[in-house]
Amino acid sequence: MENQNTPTPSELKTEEFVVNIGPQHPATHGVLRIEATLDGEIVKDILPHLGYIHRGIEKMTESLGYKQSIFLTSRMDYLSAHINNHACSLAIEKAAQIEVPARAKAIRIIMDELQRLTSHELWWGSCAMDIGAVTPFFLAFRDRERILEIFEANTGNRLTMNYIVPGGVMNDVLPDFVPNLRALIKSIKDYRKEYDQLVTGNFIFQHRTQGIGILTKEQAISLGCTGPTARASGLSCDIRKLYPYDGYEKLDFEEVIDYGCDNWARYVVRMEEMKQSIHIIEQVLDNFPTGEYRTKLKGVLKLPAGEYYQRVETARGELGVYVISDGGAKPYRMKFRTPCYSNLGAVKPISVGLKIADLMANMATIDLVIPDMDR
Amino acid sequence: MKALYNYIKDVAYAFVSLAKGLLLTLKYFVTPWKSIITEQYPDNRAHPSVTEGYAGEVILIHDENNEHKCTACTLCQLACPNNSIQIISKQIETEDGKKKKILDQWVYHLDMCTFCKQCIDACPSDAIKMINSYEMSVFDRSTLIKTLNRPGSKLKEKEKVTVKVQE
Amino acid sequence: MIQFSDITAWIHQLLLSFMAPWLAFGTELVLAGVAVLVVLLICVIIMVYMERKVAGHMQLRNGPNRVGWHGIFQVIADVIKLLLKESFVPNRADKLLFNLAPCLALCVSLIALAPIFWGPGLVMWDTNIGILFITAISSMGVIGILMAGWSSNNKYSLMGAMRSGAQIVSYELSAGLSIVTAVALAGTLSTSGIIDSQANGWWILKGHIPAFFAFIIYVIASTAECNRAPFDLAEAESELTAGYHTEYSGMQFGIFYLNEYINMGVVSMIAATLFLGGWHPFVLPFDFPIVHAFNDFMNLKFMETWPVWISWISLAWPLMWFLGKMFLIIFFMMWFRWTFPRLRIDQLLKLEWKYLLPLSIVNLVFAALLIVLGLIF
Amino acid sequence: MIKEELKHYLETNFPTAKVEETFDFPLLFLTKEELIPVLTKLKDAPETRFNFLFCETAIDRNPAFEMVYHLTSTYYRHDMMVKVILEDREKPEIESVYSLWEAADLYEDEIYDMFGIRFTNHPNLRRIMLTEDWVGYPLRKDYQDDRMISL
Repeated sequence: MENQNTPTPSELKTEEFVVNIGPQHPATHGVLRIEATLDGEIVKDILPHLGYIHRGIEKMTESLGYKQSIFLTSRMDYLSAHINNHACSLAIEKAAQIEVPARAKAIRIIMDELQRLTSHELWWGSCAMDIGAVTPFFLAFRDRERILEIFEANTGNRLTMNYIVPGGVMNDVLPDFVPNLRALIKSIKDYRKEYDQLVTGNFIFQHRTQGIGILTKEQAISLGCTGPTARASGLSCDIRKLYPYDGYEKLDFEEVIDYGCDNWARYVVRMEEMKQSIHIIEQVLDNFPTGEYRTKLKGVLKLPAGEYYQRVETARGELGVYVISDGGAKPYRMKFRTPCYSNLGAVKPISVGLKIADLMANMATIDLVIPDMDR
Repeated sequence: MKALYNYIKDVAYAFVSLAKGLLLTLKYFVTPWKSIITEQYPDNRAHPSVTEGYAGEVILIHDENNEHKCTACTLCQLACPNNSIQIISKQIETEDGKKKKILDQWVYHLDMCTFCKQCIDACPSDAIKMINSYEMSVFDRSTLIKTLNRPGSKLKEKEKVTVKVQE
Repeated sequence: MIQFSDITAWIHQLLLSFMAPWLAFGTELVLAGVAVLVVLLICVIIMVYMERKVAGHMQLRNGPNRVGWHGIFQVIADVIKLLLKESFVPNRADKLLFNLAPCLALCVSLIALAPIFWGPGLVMWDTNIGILFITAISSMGVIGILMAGWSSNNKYSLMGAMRSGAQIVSYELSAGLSIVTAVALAGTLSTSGIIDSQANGWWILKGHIPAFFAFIIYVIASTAECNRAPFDLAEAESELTAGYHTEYSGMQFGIFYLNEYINMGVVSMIAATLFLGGWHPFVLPFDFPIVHAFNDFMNLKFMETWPVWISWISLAWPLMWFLGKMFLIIFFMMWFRWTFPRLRIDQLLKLEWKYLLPLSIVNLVFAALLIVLGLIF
Repeated sequence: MIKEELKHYLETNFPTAKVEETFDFPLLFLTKEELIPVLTKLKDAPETRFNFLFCETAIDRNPAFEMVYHLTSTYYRHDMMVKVILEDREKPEIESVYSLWEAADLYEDEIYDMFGIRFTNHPNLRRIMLTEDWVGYPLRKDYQDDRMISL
């Protein structure tokens, strides 16, 4: 289209062609289909197609009770299952005016931050894999496995926990939880040095990410981006700071903001966030409260009629749970405002005009989780 | 001159940064006994690394007298989000002529279970718990529908209750 | 001491005793081809096993460990699997080209083996333009890849093939220039001449800085020519699923796989021939009595007085050195593959045209200066 | 502005619109026609600057639909909700807010897919989750599907 001014022989004219990237493609990490219009190597236009893993979670909540709906939320963003459970529980607690014991709050924060660590570690591995290095993926899984073992021992499951429930947490943590976690944090700090050695400092990796995939602050605001994606564009949007919940206001941590706007900035923000998560966990562990871990609730929970909106910061951004109650035992409607769905919108503006390899790098640093979009 | 300096600096930095990564992978390569973390799954069955708290399957707790604590109150059935529990109860007559509802079959659909532990949470008499079994693959889906109460098992009498009745 | 040439001469005599000369010549060709192919296939099996073990250990895994002791029969199991699978031709693909492509790619990399010395006198075709022949033939390998990409009727394959074309054509230059550096140092194009010139020390040791740089540039460029990570843009798993062989299955895919490893073997053999002294054992290019003693020991001089039947062992010595060097370079390539991220296509070409090519030209000029000034041994 | 201030601001500046409040946010009821002008004003006014649309959804209050817009400001970090009631159940239609926030592109695709609300001036309205030939709109309360299993 743009080349119309420059006279080229008709037989040398290139033709754009459409490639369907996905639904089964190594770089989409799930079942996302991206209809990419390419001019040779250069991406001209992309159009995402969703729904390959649409399960109708919002519809399902309408036929389940409030307590039962929570297990569904772990299936949205399966890499932030604890945080999703937390969001749903907070919304229900807010509506039903339930007080949560201090110990439960501490456990929730620790689990949230551990979950953020696992998520960022997995992202680190898969991001490096999308850029072409396979070995980091295994390093990431090694470290993630240590945290998953803590989840497994304390909550019973590894991926979809359903551990944080209205009123507190499902069951108390094991007696050796605190010493185990301290040992884990020590080894995670050692692991982080290897991350820098293998990927962060790598010349090729830096050149693949720096200056690629520019998402300006204005675009981030207009597209509704949240989480590390938006924070790498200089937009302050950490829900833990802006609308603190469950005792985040008492903790000392920094909101990681980078003004680089590119893939490298998104990478740096996530790496820094891991550091902050470790810092938060250490603080909570230093004065880990004793006492009750749960407020006992009635078997069937009923919320007063009204509309409640609760947001939390998942590993990918802002998760909003919008509960509309008509006073009955089942929600009238539950809307999950998931971070990946709005972040997906950023893929097109930052990828058009770049190479197809950069499209993969962009999708990797935005950190898309497909079930979170489809719900 | 500046450009040449930068050019050489770039090349040198590239080599150093790449060498760092190479050293790390070489370290893993030459010390496999330290670095390998994979589990040899079917070989290490005798010492599985699954933790005690892993929620793998629901069981109905039976004691040595083949007695369980389930009163067939169906609270777990109500708590289950996806209908994987089915409590079939029956009416019997006790010795003193009272009619009583007791458990006939505690049917557990393992194929539908999402291991959310809400049934354990809902149970008022701690009759069920989750165990850390993890080898559940079968060839026939219907074998995943289990009856958890053992044949001939009966409700464990609560001692306090019996004392009260005697008074 | 027994030489390989003695054995070949003996076989020649044996065949001539009951055959016409032309028939004997033909039989010798077939025998040589079969021998090289068998040795090569064994090498490839070792390479594939090695790659999987190297990858496994670098990635904190065990690698194959189920079939046989430490999984040594895994490759054979894989080959059997590939042989048993259906070779599927996609609908509306160009059937002729689709089936021809793997064969062509394989033939090209096999022909390039002809002038390579495996040991003293152990060569199929000792020609005076050996290196030129190899360079000419190995650049034809891209035709097979382009053919595969074009005929698959798949956009991923086509893109992979096009990338591969751009990549191989550019990296031929710096690979060629670093070969020229070695040729200039040796003063001959024939492989036997180059190897003989290293009898008193490998070029990488006595060729000063230019030879060392030429070696590094050659390894980088040949990694790119083999489409190995970090330059595996033609396959680029996370971008193009499997690149030019996306549509291939069964043994046709197996041939591409085999071809990749034979290519790796060929380029490492060339690197070993040019810079690491071919089949020559490690000798030091210095003029001291102790160094002479060491060099004589490495050249198995002490075996000369031994009875002939023991000196049969000495035949394996140069072969061992040659294969050892080859596998060392292959290990380097695997090491790179499992450590580095992939480059983007424009970075790949930038690396070649802005860094490697100027460096190799400067390097060549430097080498020429050294030779003119007579500063080499 | 905190919630009460914002509510007061809305009441004084938009006297024709109904202002309520939910548990969390002040809530402004608008009609279809006022939607774009009022939202533009809210977005640009220096006191409010609601420049971030963080959630857009619909609720099926059988028979009417409610369009819900959650707005926040990255300058002041105050939030509000805007609701528009669509009475027409057969052909619900509303102006797209894509001209104000690009995020609406995906949000409105989903609402169209799940509720069947058409958005005018939307750049690419399509059934993003379900197939093009899907019958019915699943999140409507009267949606019927034989394959649905009641739990």
